[in-house]
Amino acid sequence: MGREGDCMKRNVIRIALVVVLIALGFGLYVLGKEHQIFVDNKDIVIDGVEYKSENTIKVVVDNVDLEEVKKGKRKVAYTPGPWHKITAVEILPDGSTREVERKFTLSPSDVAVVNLVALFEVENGWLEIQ
Amino acid sequence: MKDQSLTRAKNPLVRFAISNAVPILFIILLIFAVPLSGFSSDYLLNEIITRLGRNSFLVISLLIPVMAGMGLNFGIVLGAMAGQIGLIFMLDWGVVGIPGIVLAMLVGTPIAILLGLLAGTILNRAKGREMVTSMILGFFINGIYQFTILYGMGSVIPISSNKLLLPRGYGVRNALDLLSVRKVLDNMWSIEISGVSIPLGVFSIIAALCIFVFWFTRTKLGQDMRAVGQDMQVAATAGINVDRTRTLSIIISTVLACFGQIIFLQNIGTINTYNSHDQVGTFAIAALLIGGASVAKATIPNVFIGITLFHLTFIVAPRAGKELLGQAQIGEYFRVFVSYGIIAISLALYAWRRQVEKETERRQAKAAIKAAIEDGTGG
Amino acid sequence: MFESIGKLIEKAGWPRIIIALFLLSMFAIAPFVNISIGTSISDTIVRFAMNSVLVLSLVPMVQSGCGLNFGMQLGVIAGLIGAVTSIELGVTGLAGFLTAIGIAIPFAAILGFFYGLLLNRVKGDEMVVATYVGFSSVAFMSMMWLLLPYKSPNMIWGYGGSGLRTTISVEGYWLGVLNNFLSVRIGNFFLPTGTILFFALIALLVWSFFKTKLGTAMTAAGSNPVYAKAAGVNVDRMRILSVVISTVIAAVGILVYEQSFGFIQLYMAPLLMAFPAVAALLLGGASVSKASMGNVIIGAFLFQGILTMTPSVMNNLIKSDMSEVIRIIVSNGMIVYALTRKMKVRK
Amino acid sequence: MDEKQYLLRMENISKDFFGNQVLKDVTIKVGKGEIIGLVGENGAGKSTLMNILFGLSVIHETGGFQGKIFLEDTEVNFASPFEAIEAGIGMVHQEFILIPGFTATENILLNRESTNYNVFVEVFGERLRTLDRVEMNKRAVTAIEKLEVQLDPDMLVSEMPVGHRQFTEIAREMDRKSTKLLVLDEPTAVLTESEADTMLKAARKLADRGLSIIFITHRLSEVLEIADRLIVLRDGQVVRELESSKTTPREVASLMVGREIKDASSVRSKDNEESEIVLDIKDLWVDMPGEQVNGVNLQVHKGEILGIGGLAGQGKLGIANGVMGLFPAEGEVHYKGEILPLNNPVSVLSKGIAFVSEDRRGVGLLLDEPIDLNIVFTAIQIQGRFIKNFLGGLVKWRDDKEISRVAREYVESLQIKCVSEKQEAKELSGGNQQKVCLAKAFVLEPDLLFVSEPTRGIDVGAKSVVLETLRRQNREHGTTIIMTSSELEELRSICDRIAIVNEGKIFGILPPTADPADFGLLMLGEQEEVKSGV
Repeated sequence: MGREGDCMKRNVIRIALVVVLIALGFGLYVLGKEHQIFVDNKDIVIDGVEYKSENTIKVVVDNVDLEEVKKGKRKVAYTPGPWHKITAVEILPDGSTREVERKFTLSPSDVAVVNLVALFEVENGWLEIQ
Repeated sequence: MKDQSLTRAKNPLVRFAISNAVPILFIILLIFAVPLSGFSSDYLLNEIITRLGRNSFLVISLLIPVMAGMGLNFGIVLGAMAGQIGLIFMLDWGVVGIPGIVLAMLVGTPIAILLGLLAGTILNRAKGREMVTSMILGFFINGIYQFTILYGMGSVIPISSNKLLLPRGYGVRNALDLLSVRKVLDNMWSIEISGVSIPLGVFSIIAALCIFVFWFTRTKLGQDMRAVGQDMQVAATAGINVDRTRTLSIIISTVLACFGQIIFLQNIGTINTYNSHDQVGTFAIAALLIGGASVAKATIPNVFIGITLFHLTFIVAPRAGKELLGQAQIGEYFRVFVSYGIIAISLALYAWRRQVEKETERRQAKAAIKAAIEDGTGG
Repeated sequence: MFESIGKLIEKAGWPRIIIALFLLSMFAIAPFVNISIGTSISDTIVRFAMNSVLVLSLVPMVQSGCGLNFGMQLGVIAGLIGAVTSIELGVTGLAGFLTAIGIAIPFAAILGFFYGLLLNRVKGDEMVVATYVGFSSVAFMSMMWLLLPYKSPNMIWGYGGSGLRTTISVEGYWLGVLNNFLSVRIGNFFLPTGTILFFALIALLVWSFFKTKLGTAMTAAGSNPVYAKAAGVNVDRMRILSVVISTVIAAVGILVYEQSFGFIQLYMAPLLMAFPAVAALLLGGASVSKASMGNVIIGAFLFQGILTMTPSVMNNLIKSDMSEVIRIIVSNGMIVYALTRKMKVRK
Repeated sequence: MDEKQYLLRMENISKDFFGNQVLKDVTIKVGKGEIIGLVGENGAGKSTLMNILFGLSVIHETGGFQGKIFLEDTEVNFASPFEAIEAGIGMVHQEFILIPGFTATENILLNRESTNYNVFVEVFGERLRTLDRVEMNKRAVTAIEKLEVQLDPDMLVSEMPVGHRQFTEIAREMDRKSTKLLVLDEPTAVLTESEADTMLKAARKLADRGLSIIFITHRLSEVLEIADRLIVLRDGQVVRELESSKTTPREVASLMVGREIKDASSVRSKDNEESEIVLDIKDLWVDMPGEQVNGVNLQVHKGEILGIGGLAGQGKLGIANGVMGLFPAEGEVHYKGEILPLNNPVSVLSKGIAFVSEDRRGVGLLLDEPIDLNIVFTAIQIQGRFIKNFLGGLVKWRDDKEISRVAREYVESLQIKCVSEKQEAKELSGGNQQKVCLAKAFVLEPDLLFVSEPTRGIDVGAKSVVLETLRRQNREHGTTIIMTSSELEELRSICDRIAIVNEGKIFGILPPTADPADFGLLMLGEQEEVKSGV
């Protein structure tokens, strides 16, 4: 009598396991998907306001150290997963620095462009997703 | 029972020497070759550790079919191909790091199961010559694999990344870079002891596998496999489904080989799409045999001893060849010769020993009957 | 009617029919993709002729019950020794070719003898042992090619001054000595009469050998060893003899191949030589335990036909060379099929 | 005994294989705790009866059987041996069904191991349960204790003495709680005397505990000692049921063999006693698996037909095979006064001795070759006949024309039914294959001919042709024939003398006219009981 029940139970468990594995696969895909994150040190217009690129900025995206991004240049970081953190240190002409750290999330197929100038100046609009 | 005539040798030292002739021979060979090569012990130790991490999984995947009496499974190349397909998809999807490796394994597993099922079914039709059949089957499936990868991928099977595809638009390139997952398992958790880095992450995976194999021999299925391996007919009479048990052993072996190949390639860092799997079976089998295993009996210690000796030979042979004969190329050929030769010798010795044993058994049985009858008539 | 077709199919075996139909369709498509049938057939015949002796070399061992000779490389190696030695001696033309054969045969006979002794010790496991004996002998000879003191500048590496090259041209020595003998050339069509005659000669010798007392005994030893023993045949000796004959013919076979191909390929080149030959024989209808001259001819022709036709037709159809993949699938698929067929006598 | 008390009733069982009646209206009843001895010659139907009981596929594939089987008054008809075992019938075979590299415990519990649950079971199924070694050991010890024998549960079968292997087999049946009936098929055949004693005692104890046992054996004294009742089968019928306490070996033997010769005229009066001894075998030992010969002495007179009889597995077949050099042999054999080298088929054959093997398909024929080659092959190899010279002796080919001609001759004279002499041997029927084997021997023109089981598995018509051919060969060519057969009747109809082999030795030589009971007693190893001087 228990046999059929067992069998039923087992099938449920097996199907659940397959579902879990597929879900795991998808989760891994999201977790491990590598994104291209472009980092621009360029002029940008947001809401009609223009921000000028003036100084060299040191950038670290997640664990990838992009080092210095010169004025008017673009660099790219490859880094996996949905959650990202960008740290930028702007070297002001007087030698002093200012630093900003921001977090953002991406979905698996996203390619991100971060404007460093805007990163320092505005809350939204520094991140463009393609 | 297979090694009966050997265990009968009187002197325990002689007995030990005979039953471990192959490893001992290699140790002697290495005693001469290692100093000749002039490599530092640090370098060698580093290399051995790397290679143990790289190859153990593949070699362990051979153990279960041996237990089920199907001999050395040359068909682990099927699993290796499944692993490579998993990696190709992983690359195409742009998944990196440890999630990438696990995803590649997840994708490879169903393919490995299907191939294992196929191999098991075919080997059940070729009882008594599993080894030669599994070897040729490996070549055959290699053809299908190449066909799929070279013509199917990018045309029927969706592959979008241009980095993978040949310029003509379909078919996968010859060499693929695995930079995105290179050594991620090795680096996951590794420590360095006096200049020798030890990839503890990989070793703990291997340890887990060893525990699994050990545990597996203690399950009902493991017991059934041992029974089938020793005597198919008796096992069938006891109600064990022989063919199914044999097929399961091949499936397990193929899936493990799939994982093994992924671990192997993440360490190497590149895939030769059309060649990486070619020698997987040969090298794994040669290593296992050098470790003292036979067609009918293989244990976990055989795996580690074998990999150490085999790869030490591999590392030092070219340099020793150069020092000795002035040509590194000789050493290259020597190691190929060693891997093929050791398989040839082990298989031949095994088959020969089996014949000799049959003969001895017959003689002993007769002597026993004669003695019994003489006792009877005497008394 | 249907029954007889069914019987025919059963007798020929599905793979053979599929492959024959495949080959036929290739020939049928050929004219539509601008491939001349004449050239195709001529190519097929040339390749058939150059490979036929190698395929033939398998027959004695199959007949004596030693199974498919996956260790054919031993014979090939003996042939290679003969080839490079004859070039070293600088003998050209037919004389050179005969010298090569003359040198190769004793080597092949000795190697074959020991190989036969080994195979007698591993009855039942001949094929897998043979494969690895073949492989390891190729690797061993690779070391030897580097070490043997050959001096002819045509054969050794330009730099370094020692060790044989991987590919050695036989041009100027005995390129095409058989192919061009009595050959017929009509436009694109070329018939290598000499090679075909040579194959016919060896095939005739083998065939007539199997008509002698010794040959009959060998067949019986393979067909039913116990019967043979009961009739006073020394089965082990028959098997060794068959291995020696197979190895010697393989040595001659590789020389025939080279005189047509134009190059001696050393080092790892002979590694997989046995598989296409085995596949061809099986394709011709042989089984693991029985083979005839007919199997050799049909098999070599079908197999080489496919190898010749697929690249050209496929190239024109899908602009891509599938021949290598098809070769792998057909040859190994054929062998797997043969291995999984039930054997009658085996217990 | 009351009807109700029978554990097993097999009623009116009949069975034929393709028209060949092997069991006719057989009824046997086994009471609870009773030991039944089942005796009969080879081919009497014992094994078929047991196969029916166990529901072997051979039975179902050949059209089932007639009659009914009741187990504890419920009608049963098992589709497979597994069902029979499930229902409580255990079988212990003559050849061990054990795994050599396993311990006694592992063998006793093979495929019935005690297991523990673990979580993997939910995914991968029951077979991933882990073995419970402690529990297994307990069960094995319990099973062994029931037998009351000494058996180490942790000993590997490959290291056990034969007797212990047998106990392991029985213990396996004992571990099944449900086992009510045990069938022991010649359990003592391979045991030494003391082992056999222990074995019999164990069986008795099991019976005392209420287990029923069907005991099949050729050792008459054993069965008389242990069984409560004896059932004698002959030609597929129960000839008699006997209380074992009220019978004698002689009675059983005569019941088993019990046929008067129908055709008395065929018994030949020729007296060969005075003629010279053509073959003299001294202390011959032959290692033929299953037909071991342990020191046979035998003298064969010129021109006689000597029969060798005995039960299967006792070594009668080993004699011919040993002399012919097909199995390793030791001893001294003189042929026409000269020493005949053993283990050397060529020298035996070239002395003019031929052999028709009992194993037609395995030894006698090249199944894939045509009839004509089959017939002349030995003659080509041994006598160099049927060889034609070409190019002045340079090329020596088979003379295919002559081979065909000779083959056609034999096809005609032996009435071999075939399309032509080129037909492959495997396509022929058993009887015709046998005729080809005979032709193969005759073409050698032998002075001495060994014929083993010439009529086994062939139809009645072919049988009489074969026997008549042998008789004619003996009469017309003066060929001495040594014929080995399991069919006593056949031996008595053609032979001048009949030697009976038991346990690898000649137990006696009788004239064909001797009392059938004497033959039976010799076959069963009851030498002392034989009356007509040996």
